[in-house]
This record gives sequence, C-alpha cells and structure tokens, in this order.
Amino acid sequence: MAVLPIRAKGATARRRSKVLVGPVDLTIEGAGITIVMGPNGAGKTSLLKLLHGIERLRGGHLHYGCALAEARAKQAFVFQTPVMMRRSVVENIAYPLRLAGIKRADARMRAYTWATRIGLGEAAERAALGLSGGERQKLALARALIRAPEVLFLDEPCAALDGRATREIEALLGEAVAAGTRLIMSTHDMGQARRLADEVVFLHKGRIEEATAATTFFERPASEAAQAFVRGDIVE
Amino acid sequence: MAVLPIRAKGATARRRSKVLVGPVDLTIEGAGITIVMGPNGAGKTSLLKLLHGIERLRGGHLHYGCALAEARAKQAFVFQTPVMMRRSVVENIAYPLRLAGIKRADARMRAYTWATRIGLGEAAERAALGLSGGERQKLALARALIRAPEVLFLDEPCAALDGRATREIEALLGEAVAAGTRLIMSTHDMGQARRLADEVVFLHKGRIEEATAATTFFERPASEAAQAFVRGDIVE
Amino acid sequence: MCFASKEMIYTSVLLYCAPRPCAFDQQAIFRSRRNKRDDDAMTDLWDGILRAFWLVASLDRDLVEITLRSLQVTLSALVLACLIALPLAAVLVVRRFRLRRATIAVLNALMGLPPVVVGLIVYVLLSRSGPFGVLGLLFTPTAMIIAQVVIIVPLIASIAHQSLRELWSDYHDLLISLNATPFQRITTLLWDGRRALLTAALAGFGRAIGEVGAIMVVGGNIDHATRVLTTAIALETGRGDFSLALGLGFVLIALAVAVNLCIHWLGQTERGGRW
Amino acid sequence: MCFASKEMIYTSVLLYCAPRPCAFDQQAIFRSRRNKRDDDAMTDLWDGILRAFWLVASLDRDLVEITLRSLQVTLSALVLACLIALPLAAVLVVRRFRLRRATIAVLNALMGLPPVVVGLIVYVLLSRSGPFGVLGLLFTPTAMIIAQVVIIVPLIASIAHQSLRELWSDYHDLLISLNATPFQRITTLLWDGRRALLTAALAGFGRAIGEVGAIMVVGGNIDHATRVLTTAIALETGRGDFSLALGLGFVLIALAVAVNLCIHWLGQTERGGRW
Amino acid sequence: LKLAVTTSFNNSGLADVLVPEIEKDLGIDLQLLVVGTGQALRLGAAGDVDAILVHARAAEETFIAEGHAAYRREIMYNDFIIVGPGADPAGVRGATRVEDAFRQIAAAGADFVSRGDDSGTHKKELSLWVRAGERPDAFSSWYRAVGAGMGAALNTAAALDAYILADRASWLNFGNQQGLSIVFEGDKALFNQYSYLPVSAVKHPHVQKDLAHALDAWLISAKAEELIDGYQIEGKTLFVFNAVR
Ligand SMILES: Nc1ncnc2c1ncn2[C@@H]1O[C@H](COP(=O)(O)OP(=O)(O)OP(=O)(O)O)[C@@H](O)[C@H]1O
Ligand SMILES: Nc1ncnc2c1ncn2[C@@H]1O[C@H](COP(=O)(O)OP(=O)(O)OP(=O)(O)O)[C@@H](O)[C@H]1O
Ligand SMILES: [Mg+2]
Ligand SMILES: [Mg+2]
Repeated sequence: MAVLPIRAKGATARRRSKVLVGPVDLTIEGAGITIVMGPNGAGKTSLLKLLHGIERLRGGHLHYGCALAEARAKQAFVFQTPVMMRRSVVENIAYPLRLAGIKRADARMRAYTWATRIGLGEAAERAALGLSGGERQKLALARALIRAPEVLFLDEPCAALDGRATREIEALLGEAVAAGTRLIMSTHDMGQARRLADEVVFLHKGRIEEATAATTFFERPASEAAQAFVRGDIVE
Repeated sequence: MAVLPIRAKGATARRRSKVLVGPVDLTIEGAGITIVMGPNGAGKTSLLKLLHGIERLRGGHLHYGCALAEARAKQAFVFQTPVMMRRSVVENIAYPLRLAGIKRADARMRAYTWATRIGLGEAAERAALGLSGGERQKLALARALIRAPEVLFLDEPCAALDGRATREIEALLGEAVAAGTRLIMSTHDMGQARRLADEVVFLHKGRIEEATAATTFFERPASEAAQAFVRGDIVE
Repeated sequence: MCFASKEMIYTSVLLYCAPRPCAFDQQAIFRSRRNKRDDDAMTDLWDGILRAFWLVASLDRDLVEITLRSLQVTLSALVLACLIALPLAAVLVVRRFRLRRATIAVLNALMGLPPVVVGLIVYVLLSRSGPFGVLGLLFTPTAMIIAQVVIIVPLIASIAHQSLRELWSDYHDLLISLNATPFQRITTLLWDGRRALLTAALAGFGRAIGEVGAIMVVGGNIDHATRVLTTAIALETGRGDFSLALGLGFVLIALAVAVNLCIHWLGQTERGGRW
Repeated sequence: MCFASKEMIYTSVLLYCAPRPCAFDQQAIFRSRRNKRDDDAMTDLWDGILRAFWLVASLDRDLVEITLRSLQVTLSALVLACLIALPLAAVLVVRRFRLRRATIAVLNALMGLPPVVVGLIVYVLLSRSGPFGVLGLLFTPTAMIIAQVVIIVPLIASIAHQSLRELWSDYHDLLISLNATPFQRITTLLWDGRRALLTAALAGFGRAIGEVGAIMVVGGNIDHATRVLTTAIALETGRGDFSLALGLGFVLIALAVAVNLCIHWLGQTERGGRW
Repeated sequence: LKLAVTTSFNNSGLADVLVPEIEKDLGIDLQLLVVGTGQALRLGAAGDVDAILVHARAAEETFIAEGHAAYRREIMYNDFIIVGPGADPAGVRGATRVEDAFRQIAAAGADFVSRGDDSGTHKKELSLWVRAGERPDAFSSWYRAVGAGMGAALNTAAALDAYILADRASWLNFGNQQGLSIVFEGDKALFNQYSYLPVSAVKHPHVQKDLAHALDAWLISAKAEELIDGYQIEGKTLFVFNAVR
C-alpha cells in the first residue's frame, strides 16, 4: 500500500512548554512537489519532521495511507544540517541500503553510482566529516534518494549549493517526481519555489497560514503575511 | 596598528596530501566588501580560514599589517555551519566579550541588545542548541559583530536566512562597513553578491581564477570558468 | 572494630564486638548461624542483607563512624583528584605537543596502577625513614587520601579526556577564531562539558570508595583512626565472618548508590538532551 | 612463589627465592640491603626498580608464568565484560524506558562495587555448599574471571554510555529517519563510536589488571594455579619484602603501559581527528 | 589437594620448604591457600578445601565439635615474641614474665599494635592481656587494633615504632624491620601450637580424603620432623616438631 495520503489533524510539536509548530491540519496526497515556506523560526523544519514521523506528536493525530512501520520504511528525509556519519562518503551513501539488508559489495557499488551522479565521485573514499558544506548536502541527498523512497522530505536542500549544483539537483528531483516520488520540501529561495512548486504551504509562527496551489499562492496570496513574504517584505 | 593589509603569497592549505586551496597570492586592503565566489568544493571556506589564520599554512606566507597576536584579536569569523556552544543564546553572544575580560553583567547586557537587534530577543534565554537553522546563523553573526572587529570573515552567512532576514543582515553589514569593518564574505547567492560586492575573488579548484573589482567581474569576467559561473552554467 | 550498640532491643541483635569477649551479647539468630557453619553458603548472603539492614536501622555507632570516615576520605580524594585530573585532561585536549599521544597512552595505562603498589610507594615516601617521614602522615586519613588521589587521577583524566576531545572537535574552530587563551579554552571546555565530566568524577568516586589495597597499606586499618568500610570488610573476610563482611558491603553499595542518585538528581543529567 | 633462576651469571644477582634457604645465592647488594634494615626507606624503591629490571631481563620462569596468567585472566574478563557492557551501554542510549535514568545512576554507582564484596558474593555462589558448587570452579582462573567481569562491567558500561550518548545525539535524527531497527542502531553506534569505546575498554583493563581484593578471595592466590601479579605483590607486601613487591609492581605497570601503547598504536587513536 | 593455611605459617617461609618435598614424596599437587584463621575455618566448613593448618586451639575444637573434621593433629609449635622499638621506652627487656612485659607496656602507654583480626595470634594476645589483668577494650589510643595479617601488622608497627606480639617465624622472615627488634621472648606461655585438620569426608564427600590422610601421615613422618626442626633463619631454629605418632 502507498504511504499517501498523509493526513495531519491538529498535529502539534512541542518542546517543554514551547510550541514548535501546530496545531496543523494538512493532507499530503497526489503527485508532485509541495513547497513549505515561511520566515526563519516559523516551524518549517518542525513541520517536516512531524509529517515524517520523527518529531513526537504532542497533540492531534497523524495518519498514513499504510501501516506505520511500512510508511517509515518508504520515506526519506534530508536534514537542514546534514548528519555526517563517521565513515567514508561511499559508506555514508550506502548506509540505508545496508540497513535494508543489502550485501556490502552490492550496496557500495550502488553508492558509488550515486556518488558519481551527484558529483562526489572523486571524494568517494574520503571521510565524510572532511566534506565542504555543499558537498555534505549533496551526500545527504544521495543518501536519501538511494532507497527510491515514495515520499521524500527535503529541508532546504540547496541552501549551500552553487548555481550549477542547484540546477542539477533540481533535475534529479524532477526525475524522482517523474518516477512517482512525492516531494515535500522547504526552501527560502523564491526562484526555486516558483520553479518547482505544485503546491505551497505557508507557515507563520508555527501555524499554517495558507496551503494552496502554487500558482494561486504566488499570484494572489490570501493572507497579509504571505503577501508580504512573497514580496520579500517584512513579516511580523 | 591596523590588521590590513592582509597579504598572502603562495599560501597553501593542505590535509594529508589533498590541497584544499592554493597556492594563493592575494592582498586584502582598503575598505569595503570582498566577495569570494566559486562552485562547491572550490575552496572558499578554506581560503577564508587561511586568511583568518586558523587553517594551518602548509606553504607560502601570510602577513598582517600588525603583529599576529594583535591581528587575531581584531578579526572575527562566521562559520558556514555555526558552532553552537552548549549555553543559552545570550551567553553564546556574550562569550567573545567574556573572553575579552568584560564583566558578566555588562557582557550579558550588550549581548541582549545584539540578540534583539538580530531578531532573537525572545529566544535569548533558550539553549542555543534548540535554535532553528536560520536562528543559528543569526546568532553566529551577532557573536561575530559584538566585538566590532576590524576584519570580518563571513562564510555564506545568509544561506539559511529568509528574504527579510537576509535584507536586515545586509543592512547590518552595510552599517559595519560604514563603521570601518572590512568584510570578506563567501556566498552562492548571485543577487547578494551583486548587491554587496566591491571586489570579487573567484575560486576554482582551489586556485584564484580572478580577483577584480565587482563591476568588472559581473560584466566582463575574464576566465571561461568565471563566465560560465556568472551565467549559472556548468563549470568543469 | 566493635559494632557496639547503645540502644534498646535490637542492640544485641547486630552486635558484633571485635574484642570477642563481648560476643556474649549476640542475639540468638546470629549465634545459631555461627554454630551451623555447614549451612548452605547462600545463607551468608541473606544474613548479610539482614545484618546490613539492622546495622543501618540501629545507626550502629561504629558503622556510622567508619562510614563517615569512608565518605570523608573518598570525597576529599575525589575533590583533589578532580582539581588535578580535569585541567590535565583539558590541557591534553587543547595543546598539541610532541609527546601528546604518548602521554595519553601512559595516562590510559596508569588506570591500571595496582593499588597495592601505589600503597607501597606512598608508604615508602611517608615512612619515618622516607623523605616525607617528618610530616608523620603515615597511618592517618591524609595518607589514605594521598594514595587514593594517585589511583584515581589517571582514571578521571582518561575518561575526561575522552569526553573533552569530542567537545573540542565541536568548539575548536570557534575558540581558535576567537583567539581564546589556552586558559580560557580550558575553562570553557570544562564548564560546557560539565555533564560529561560527571561520569568521569563518578567513576573516580566509585573506584576510590571501593578501594582497599592501597589504603590498607598506608592507612593500616587502625580501629577508630583509619578504619573505613572497605578495610573493615577485608578484616571481616579474613576473620571468616562472611555475613558481616557482606553486610558491610551492602551498606557500602547502598552508600554508593545513594551518592550517585543524589548527584544525578542534583545534576539532572539526563534532562534536556546534550546538556 | 619462588623466583628461581635457571641461568648463568645474573641468575644469582636477581635471585630471590621465597624459600629462604636459598637466600645464600643472593648477591651482595641484596644481602647488604637486608642487613641494613634501618636503611632509608627510599632504597626500597631503587631496589624495586633494579629487581624489576633483572626479573624481566632474566625472563624469570615464575615471573613469566604469573604474568601470563595475569594477562590471560584479565584479557578474558575484558572480552567478556565488553561483550556485556558495550551493548548494554548502547541499549541504554538508544531505548527510552521508564527506569532509564535510575538504571544509569545505578550503573554509575556500581562502579563503586567494592572488590572484596564482589569476591565474597562470587565465593558464596561458587562454594561447594553454594548453588554452583558442583561446577568446582572455586579457586580456578575461571572464578577469577567471573569476579573481574562483575567488577568491570559497570565501569565499562558507564564510560561507554557517556561516549555513545554524545554520538547518539549526532546520529539520532538520521537513524530514526532511516527507520533503523534497535539492533541496527546499536551496532551502528558501537561501530562508529569504536574509538571512544577504546577508552572504556582500557579503563576496564586497567581496573582488572590491578585488582586484587576479589581475585584473592575467589582465586586463593595458589602458587602455580591462581597466583597472578597482583596477588603475588600482596603476598610479598605481607612478607615485608617491599623491594620485591615494588619490583613486581613495576613489572605490572610496565605491562599495562605496553598493552596500552600497543592498542593506541594499533588503533592510531589520535590520528585523523574524530575518528 | 587444597590446604588452607594461616598467613603466619606462610610468612614464616617453612611452607616453601615443605611443599616441594610433599609434592615430590606424595606425588600430589598441593595447593596452599593463604588466608586468615577465621577464613581458613570457614573454607574448611564449606568444604572448599581438603584440610586446614591453623593455630587456634579453641576454634579448632569447635570445628571438630561441629563435625567438620574428625580429629586434629598437633604437628609442631613455634613461639611468640614481643617485638618493639630498639629504644624500648616501656623497659620490657628487663621483664621476666610475659604478664609483666604486657603490664609495663600498658603502664607506659607505649604504642602497641594488635592484629585485631581474630586470628590465632590475636586471640593469644588477648588472652595474655587478660592474664596480665588488663582489659584491651578499655585501652586508649596507644593500643592500635589494625585488623590485618601478620605482615601488614608488622609493617604498621615498624612504621609506628610500636610494640607488637608476633610469631618468631614471621618476624625473622620479615623484610621491613626498620628500627624494631625483639624485646621479650622465651616465656612458656608464648608457645604456639600448630595443628592439622583434614576436612570431614562424611560432611563433604567430594574432599580428597585419601590425599588428606596421606599428607597427615607425611606430616608426622621422620622426614617432616627433620625438615621442620632443621628449618633455620639467621641461625635460629623456628619450629619444634611435637607430633605424637
Ligand atoms: N529543541 C528545541 N527546543 C526549543 N525550541 C526549539 C527547539 N527546536 C526548535 N525550536 C524552536 O522552534 C521554532 C521552529 O523551529 P524550526 O526549526 O521548525 O524553524 P524553521 O522554520 O525550520 O526555521 P529556519 O528557516 O531557520 O530553519 C524556532 O523558533 C526554534 O527556535
Ligand atoms: N578535513 C578535510 N580533509 C580532506 N578534505 C577536505 C577537508 N576539508 C575540506 N576538504 C576538501 O577541500 C575542498 C575545499 O573545501 P572547502 O570547504 O573550502 O570548499 P567550499 O568552497 O567552501 O565549498 P562549499 O561551497 O561546498 O562550502 C573540498 O573538496 C573538500 O572536500
Ligand atoms: Mg529549518
Ligand atoms: Mg564552504
């Protein structure tokens, strides 16, 4: 069964008494790319983690289209600050395959292919902790894509990438979408949002202000906050 | 005496046998903002660290306008991945003042002012490790600016910031430049580079391809790589 | 050692007098126990638990005395050892010098300092005919503290070094960039790493409170002067009174658990993730 | 124990025979030492170093035997303890259960388990009249290994837990997101944290190789059967032969340093920063 | 064969002479467990050793009464001595009887180290105090009950320059004598009887009954007598064989 639709009802994430995001009512379904936008600290990261199921639900409900265990195995997440395991680049990329029980040699082969695809071919045997900021993000992307997830969460995946790398990654993401992967991605890059978004979720102070089709959002944002945000203006 | 000019002659940074950047010949002098650009892994971070004096010189020379100890005290650096100390936000920002021997109460006061200025007023007493990606970058900026350094290195300081925050930070940086701070900053955001740059250093594969005035660089880049980069094209 | 009671009914219960002449006041249960020596050895365990319980419940005067001395010696040693070991660990993390790796390896190796040997060396140094003999420290709690400090400094320093190394790899760039002095680097690491250093200190506490070999040699296990819980246990073992030895052992373990729970509770170590 | 020589010239030099009758073959230096009993106590130290040197140089048969036994017992105990303690530490890091904090505090407290008490408990269990008496394990190296495992498991687990906790706070999000099973989380942590776990293992090794209280009780310090370096040292101390005790102590310390240097060299711990 | 012996016996060095001979003559692997007297009795009672060799008559008799051993075999004796500082502040050297010596020490309040561990030596010392009309439990801080084996107690006495009751064998074998010397010896009351008790095979069927009896036979043999009586340190005989065959 498919992971989608993901339905959140009044879902809330909290740390001590501080609400990180929520309560949130949202349904992720169909195909394409959902872009999550909002100012710093609005709760984008928290919302993605919540939908991915790794942020503890402190209120409300969250349902997947299939059983939880199955849903977990079919998703992937690219963190805003990529987690580098204390291993070589290729072993970092191969790690999800190893978890899935694939033989070491096989997993490394496929990881090599991905490393090359993402521009890390030469760095494959180096320690992941020695990578530059952009290279780390690329590694994290390859590690997320290698399991061909049904749903992929991306938290500002291109923030540290140069222009060319950003385009290449966008192309890769396009391929993934074509192959049926559902993307939910946060970004601060308005251009990228416009290029990629099928649907936009606009967050402000932990609440969803708007969740509409991309064209609607960019042309006629409903809330004042969103209007200001699209103009790149002050959002209070 | 002033830290400037910073002169690098054949300066090289290396890890084991891999050259991170160099050999580099470069002089930083005068006022204004130098923008360091280049594709991922080109060596921007390494160059900034080298000029700052925290990457070990494995070849060539580096000279400051004053004695080394003095030069060190008059510089600051904002890292690409901000280092969050295991303290509260205000104590993170106050830390450089505390190192300079300023009394705790006084340092906290000034740190509060900076936290507010940068939009972290409400988060001041929270643990810095609980900040969002953008908030961390803001904190790191405040921590660097609080000592009013003569030379400030910034490594992609706005990569995780939203549009408004980026503009505010740019305004802050403008103020700092007006007050006499020399900025050396790397960025992937072509728009930001155009807005801020007085001088551009273009790095490719660890070598400086171009180091010229900003207008020259953006209008008539000399090297092919730089031309491609400015067009957002493939850089090999 | 005479676990003599001052009080009432169960006084006689636990009673165990080192100068055996007063053995008459032991209660039936223990007398019968001692007569049935061929009992299942396991009985010693239950007896031990029972006696530990009664010793504590009656606040036996001797028990209180040696327990307090144990705590005094160990906590003094711990404080001194931390004052030496933690800065040492931080220095080893922060400064790069030629023999750094060797120093660390040796420090790790010194975790294996055999207590008896430490005791002997301290004995030789403090002995009347030794260099510090004039101080007259031998067979005093001070001598025991010195021996324990020698034993736990390498342990605390090694564990602390390990934790601080991780922290330093986080902080390295920032502190170097801020041009912090070596002293400031060290104090920052120690302060921000305090939660992790707790484990190091607790390991040191554990080793010191349970240690017997060294303090037996330099303290001499003198009744009412240098007898502590561990040496009392060793004594009772040699005497063949296993149940009392076990009883005292359980008291010691309970003490260690209590101290640890207190510290955890005060430090709330496990709250709030990393720090 | 008789540190008897088989060989040549210096045989007689170092030679030190417990059965005093053969004291005749001691060289002048040692005899003179024994006659000038009121010598400066420091002489014991130099004598000890000298004797340690000669014992090693002559590969004294008894010394080799007890040294090998020390290593065998301690390394077996270390391997077993690591097999128990490291996964335990990882489980405590990875799984959240109700009594987790309490378990950690107790584990920390058990670092203070007094060796003599552990020895007694193991004795009671292995004694002929105890539950496992039929196995006939008492006074064998196996019993010593068991006692040492009990002593070092809490130490290794506590230190390992501390390191793995830091690593887990790095890896937490990734491993949860990748939906790794608890078993996979544990193996990943143990593998990627291996450098830090080394300190835990070395601390355990140190404690075990220097430990004497427990193995004395369960091993019995039987010549040619369960005598190890530490119990031999305790024996010589009891005999008042400090210089031999110190000599053996220095051999033990040298052994610990050698093992640590080997491990550091093999693991190249300090190379390449964090891992 | 596992034999539990007291620390004083082992520290005397006689064990190192006897054990190789026994192993050679009987062809057995004799394993010595050197422990405190009380612990030796407990090991015997639990059946963890095959025989014990101790010197604490009253305790031995209880041991037999409880059925842990069938009999006790007196093998040999040595004697106790009072060791003290060379300066002899209590003037013990002039005493004729051990009671006087003890009384003088108590009167002078000179430092005295007591084993304080319930061992045979310790019990002997307590009985001597009682004979001297003193009450050890009422002594002040000059009386130091150290709770340790013979060697450790001697180490303490050496460091404190104190008087101590020790067995001659341990003393002569003791390496760390420093300023101490023998200040009193020779009183009949100071004799110290060692006996051998094989653990009862009725109670503990697994004990090496035959070997224990073989050892018993060896210990009373002429060869044992020769070795024991012939054992000397610095020209002094330490043990006197007195087994009845
Ligand atoms: N562990 C935590 N403890 C306390 N507050 C937290 C914690 N994690 C996040 N927060 C706060 O919750 C808010 C939302 O955080 P989140 O990371 O979701 O923001 P974001 O939208 O991703 O921001 P950015 O664009 O800067 O990445 C922020 O104000 C942040 O400081
Ligand atoms: N510790 C290290 N060990 C080995 N290689 C390293 C190390 N640090 C950096 N490198 C390599 O050196 C090159 C330059 O790194 P640097 O961080 O300077 O790049 P950058 O220009 O800042 O890239 P980005 O835009 O991705 O941040 C990269 O290829 C990187 O992988
Ligand atoms: Mg975020
Ligand atoms: Mg960089």
